[in-house]
Amino acid sequence: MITIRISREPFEVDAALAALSREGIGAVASFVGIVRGNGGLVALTLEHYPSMTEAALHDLAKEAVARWSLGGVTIYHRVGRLVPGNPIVFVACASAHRRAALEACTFVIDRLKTGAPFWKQESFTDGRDVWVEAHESDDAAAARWG
Amino acid sequence: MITIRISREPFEVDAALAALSREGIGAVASFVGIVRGNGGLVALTLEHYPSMTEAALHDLAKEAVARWSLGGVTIYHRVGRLVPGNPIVFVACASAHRRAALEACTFVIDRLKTGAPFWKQESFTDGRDVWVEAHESDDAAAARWG
Amino acid sequence: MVTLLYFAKVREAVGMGEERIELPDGLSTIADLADWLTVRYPIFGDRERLRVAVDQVMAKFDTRIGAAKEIAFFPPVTGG
Amino acid sequence: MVTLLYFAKVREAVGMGEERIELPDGLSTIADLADWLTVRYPIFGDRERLRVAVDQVMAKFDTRIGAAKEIAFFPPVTGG
Repeated sequence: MITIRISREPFEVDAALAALSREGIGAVASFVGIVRGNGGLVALTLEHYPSMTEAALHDLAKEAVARWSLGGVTIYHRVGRLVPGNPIVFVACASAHRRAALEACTFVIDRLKTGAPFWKQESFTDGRDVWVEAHESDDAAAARWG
Repeated sequence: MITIRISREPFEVDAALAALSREGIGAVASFVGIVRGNGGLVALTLEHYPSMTEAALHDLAKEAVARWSLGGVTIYHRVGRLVPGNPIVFVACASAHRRAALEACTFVIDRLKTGAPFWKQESFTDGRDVWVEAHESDDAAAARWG
Repeated sequence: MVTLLYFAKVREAVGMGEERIELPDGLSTIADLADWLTVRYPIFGDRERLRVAVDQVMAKFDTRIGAAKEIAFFPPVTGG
Repeated sequence: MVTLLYFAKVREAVGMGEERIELPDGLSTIADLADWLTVRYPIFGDRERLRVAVDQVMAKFDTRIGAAKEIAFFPPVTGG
């Protein structure tokens, strides 16, 4: 079961986990990315490529399901304007056993960071708006999955 | 911030994640263990060592905080009678960055499985009640953290 | 006719998010198209910071344009 | 006087969850105590499947009893 949702609205984790807790599922590993308020950040604005985003995340989820024989993957990603403390992204991977769920969750967030068409712009208290630059460490993290 | 809760009642993940989403937190990795209904299982009954459990989990959380410089750890564990599909355990680790949160979450659940005083008894459709045996694979998983 | 899409910093540098254009003869790969666009939009000269998707699938500069209907240019992604 | 606690399969084998006893002289380590208990409760002979906590902290069979107030015996844990 693959569930992908791109939305301006917050997401509900309990509902997402309940939907994944079906027969044979013993472990759900999940990850939530949150806007950090460092260095005078007042907001983060997320732009994406609407006609591509959902398919790209679906393909990523399918790859994780195949690689770890998962029972389900859920990916939520928010777009638009967010403020510090707001969740941006939610990834959950469900499996019979914990190792597969935890590894797959790391895989999905690593690959999402470098392969899904989202871009972040940071707005600061002094009025600057700055596009976030891609991190080499993210490329390295994604590369280790081959 | 360390939060430990042992309870017969279900837990709410959204509330737990919100409590961890404070300043400087960019990533929360979490894990939910769920009762699997394989082989005619009708219920799982969890016994624990009340005067020791909370302290053991607190020490485990403290070790994770120190090792990965975490901003917070939450561990919920249910006891009593549970049925297939019910969540048993919730572990969440909050950090500035995702790698620390994900690794620490794996560490906590691996160590909890071999070091916290809980015991599971399985009840089957044919009336048998069987104590779950410890898995060697769990010992191996815990051992790799040193 | 092909639809070109621009996102994030590339969109800002180009000054619009989308345009439909008739490609001139002789453009075979995405690299050829990016070279041609560089005349109008200098940001296309900075290949290190440019990524591309062809018909909603991540592509490379040596990908052939072929019968592509929608080609999107953007900076390295920063989601998650 | 020391309180002995038994959990899970050990509790069932012993037939109770808790007892307070006066330890005889000469018991120095947890292993000595387990040997002494084996006379009454054969399950204490199976060390491979027996774990112990002294005053609510995981211990080993060579841990000294010392001034322990509460000693708990149980099978390998299976939580999570």
